[in-house]
Amino acid sequence: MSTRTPETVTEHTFYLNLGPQHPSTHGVLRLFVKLDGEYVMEVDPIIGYGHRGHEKMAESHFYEQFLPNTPRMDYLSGMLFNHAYVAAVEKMTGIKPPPRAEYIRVVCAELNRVASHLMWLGAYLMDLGGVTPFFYAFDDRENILDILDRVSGSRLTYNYCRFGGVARDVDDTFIGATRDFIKRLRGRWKDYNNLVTKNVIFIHRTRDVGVIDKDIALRFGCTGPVLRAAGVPYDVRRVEPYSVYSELDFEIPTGVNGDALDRYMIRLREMEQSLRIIEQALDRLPGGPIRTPTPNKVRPPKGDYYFAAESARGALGYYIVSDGSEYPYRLKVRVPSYGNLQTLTEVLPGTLVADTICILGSIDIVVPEIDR
Amino acid sequence: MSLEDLKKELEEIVEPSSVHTRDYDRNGCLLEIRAERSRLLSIAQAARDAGFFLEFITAVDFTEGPIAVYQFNECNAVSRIQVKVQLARGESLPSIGRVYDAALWYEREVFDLFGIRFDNHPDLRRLLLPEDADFHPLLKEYGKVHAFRSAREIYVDQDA
Amino acid sequence: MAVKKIAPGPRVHLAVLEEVLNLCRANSLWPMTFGLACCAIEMMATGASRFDLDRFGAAVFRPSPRQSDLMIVAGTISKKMAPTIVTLWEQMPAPKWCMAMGNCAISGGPFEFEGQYAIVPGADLLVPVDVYVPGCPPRPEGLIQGFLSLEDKITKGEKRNVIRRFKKRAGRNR
Amino acid sequence: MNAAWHYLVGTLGPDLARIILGLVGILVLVQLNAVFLVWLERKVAGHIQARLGPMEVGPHGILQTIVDGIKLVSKELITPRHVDRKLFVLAPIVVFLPAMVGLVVIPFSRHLQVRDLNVGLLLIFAFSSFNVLAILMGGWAANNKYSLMGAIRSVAQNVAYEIPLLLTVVSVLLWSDSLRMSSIVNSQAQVWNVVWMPVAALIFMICATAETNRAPFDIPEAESELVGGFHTEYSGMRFALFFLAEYSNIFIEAAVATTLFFGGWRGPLLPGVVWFFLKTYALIFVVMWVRWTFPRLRFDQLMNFCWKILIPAALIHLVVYAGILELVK
Repeated sequence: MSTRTPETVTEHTFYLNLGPQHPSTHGVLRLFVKLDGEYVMEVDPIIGYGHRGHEKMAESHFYEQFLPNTPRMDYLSGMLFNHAYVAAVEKMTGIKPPPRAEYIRVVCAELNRVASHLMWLGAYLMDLGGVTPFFYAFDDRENILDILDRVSGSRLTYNYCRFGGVARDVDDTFIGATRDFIKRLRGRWKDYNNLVTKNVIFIHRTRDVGVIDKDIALRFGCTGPVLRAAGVPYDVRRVEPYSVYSELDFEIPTGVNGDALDRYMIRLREMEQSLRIIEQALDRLPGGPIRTPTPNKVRPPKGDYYFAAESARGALGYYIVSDGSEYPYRLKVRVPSYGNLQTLTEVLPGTLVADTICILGSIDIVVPEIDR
Repeated sequence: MSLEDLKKELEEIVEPSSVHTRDYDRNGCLLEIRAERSRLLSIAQAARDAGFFLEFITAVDFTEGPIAVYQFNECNAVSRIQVKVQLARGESLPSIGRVYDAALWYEREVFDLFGIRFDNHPDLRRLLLPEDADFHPLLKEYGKVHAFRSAREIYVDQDA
Repeated sequence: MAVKKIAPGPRVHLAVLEEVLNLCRANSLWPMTFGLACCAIEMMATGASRFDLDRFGAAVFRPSPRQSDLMIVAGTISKKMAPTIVTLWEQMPAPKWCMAMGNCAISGGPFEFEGQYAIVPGADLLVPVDVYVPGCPPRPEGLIQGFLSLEDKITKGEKRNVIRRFKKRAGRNR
Repeated sequence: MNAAWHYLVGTLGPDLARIILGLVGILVLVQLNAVFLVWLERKVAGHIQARLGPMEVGPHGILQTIVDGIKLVSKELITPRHVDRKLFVLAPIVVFLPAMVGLVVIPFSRHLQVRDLNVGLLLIFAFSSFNVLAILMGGWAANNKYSLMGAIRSVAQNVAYEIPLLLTVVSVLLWSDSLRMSSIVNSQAQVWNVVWMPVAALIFMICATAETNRAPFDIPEAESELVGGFHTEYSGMRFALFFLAEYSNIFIEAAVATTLFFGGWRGPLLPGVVWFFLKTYALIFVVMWVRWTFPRLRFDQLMNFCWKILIPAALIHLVVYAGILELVK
């Protein structure tokens, strides 16, 4: 635990700020690290540099006005956050979106999950010093952005879902482009494996590095690939199936010893599972309307509600307390990276500085998501 | 240790009347417990032994005083428990940092945004706002909010 | 804060030399890797293969402020981050420019509401901004247009940015 | 050309003329080569990463490095107050000197060599260890935690990788019996050393990459860990000197590798100089190719790799090769 008792400073330990502006802290996270030479003695992640006050904003905005905020919290899996918020409000108000809208939402959400994992792959390899995979991963990611841009109008911060359905319908070029993309990405696994997975330096840099086992994950409340790498198959899409995930079959890849290499392998396999989900969803895409008529200002009944979903980084949840008016009384977003980042205080002491960056990259955090 | 065993154990800690089962489809959680602040540590310990993990700690500000909301969940089955503690204005809470390490940051965040102090928390300082901030933003008096209600208006079905 | 002795301006002002130097400065803007939020991802996408910034000689993302001459404020500036931005700006060597990328850096963007306690509404309250690139996040093409307009600003006008118009391609640089 | 040469010899005497022409040649070569290599690196990196690299500045971005250079010249030289001023200013100069001296003894072709010392190879390796000294001075003087860590790492790395480098060179000397560079090239008249000693050539190339702090051994200026490594605090032309010194060192290591293992300027049809530059730039392309495909080694892995694998391999190779030589001679 990060106790800050000022004990006598032995001469060769010094404090280093892997500060808010650092090439590989994925945004504005500051790791206040106490170093003994190259070895990390104690780390105190200082966050808040990306805090924008989302929850305070929710209390003075309608439910509809909060929609654009959701993709800006975790801008790498914006569609997943958007989908979860809309599904939460629909559950509160009892609005039933048409099946076509549900399938479109699942397709776009899974595409966004693949894009988020690709972005992570590029950034993670760059943290380890290999620059080229970043460009290949971004090359594939641009295809997804084109597909989602065509239907939602934006590349990163998708405001595509509405209460009761989606904003625009999906046409054949979208479906055709998605199928081509799936074929193309499946062809690229061979390149990624040759360039990264079979790369001996990569394996040595990530095997048995930053081991997060079941007990640490339980104590810190980690979810997502970090928890699945420890061998626990916890995926909200499987445990609490929402939307149409119950009708689609996909596996939950789990790792064995929870080190950085396992987290890498899990994310690759998760991308493959997402492609399978997209294919099934596209095959079963029903016709019909894309949105049920809903009142302009949604007024959910009184009481508090919790809705859990699976974002690219773990279990995401919206805890909404409604007082019957069109403004949420309190809106708390349970964010997966919050618990994942905390494990650093337990896992990092004793590792080298190079490993610190490797572990930080392997748990895949997005800072404005943690700071909200 | 499934949900029923934990439920029985919790009923010994807290008198049975304050353990309400909630319908999952509407509220997203199966069990809701209205606990006293003194019972909190034992509830957390019971959940920890049952293999639950801490999903989040937050607070909701009401006219009588903030309600602290603790939520626990299990990995392999849907078994979400919410623990609500009604606090008077300015009252503090015992820290469950010893039981769940995740609680350390959640408690610091609740202190930062709501001003609720947690006693014997090893390192209670602001988490999100700059160190020299002197206000707690998520309190309803701060800034413009739509409404500032009492807990009884919202939790109509249970006796608040 | 190390107070820097500001050297007096150049006594001799050679117009032609100044023009050549500006031309070279315009065509090799080294930005600093400094992403705050969503716009950082679009900045990376601009540096990636499809919208390659390296074509304009500007994709050498220097990590340390000492070697970079363009600070792109990409994302929301929180009050906790403001002193860091000012320090970074002062650490950069002299001919330096600042580009406010995204609505948050221009005016607080989608997070500017009554009762906002956490963000600085606009980078120009902290550092002198040369080019504003609107968008939330701005598309990579928008960022590249920001780069080109900054280059034109440095060489004081489109016609004098001679190197980049080396190839007379029809219908370009309107 | 001939008249100018005779006029120069007439006035200054043959020896002095050769030195002056040689030194001027070296200065021009170092500058031109550094400019070309930086451009080549950005283009090679671009095409490896499925993008174009500099295109706008001149046809295919040829002027890009010159533009970068002029921009860096006109940048403000910040000397932070808390810095050890003398060392801080001296470091970039000291890092650039050995890059020049090494070119004096390299035989570009049969008679295109500034000074054919009989201890040529020794001179090159003696001066190439200056590089470490300069990086340490730069890192220490900058009084910045990141540059201090970068400097200490670079000392440990270069000291470690100097040993296997020299061991492989010794096995070449056994064959050529002299440190004179031209005699090394002559000893490879029939068959190039790389055919005889592929392992030595491989170890030499690995250590050369490590010596010049190129990925996957670029621990001292590891961008993702130590922000800027040892040149975090340097700005303007001082940083440019570090930058150019790195590329000149690569050129020297590649030139030495060509002379030692790939038969220097020997080649069937084309004149000697063309063969020499062809081989050197081929090796430099390989070094660049390696840089853009491998992630970075961790610091302790780097050390273990050198002390536990490279040095024993070089020693065994030396003993085995000496034995073979005994039988052959």
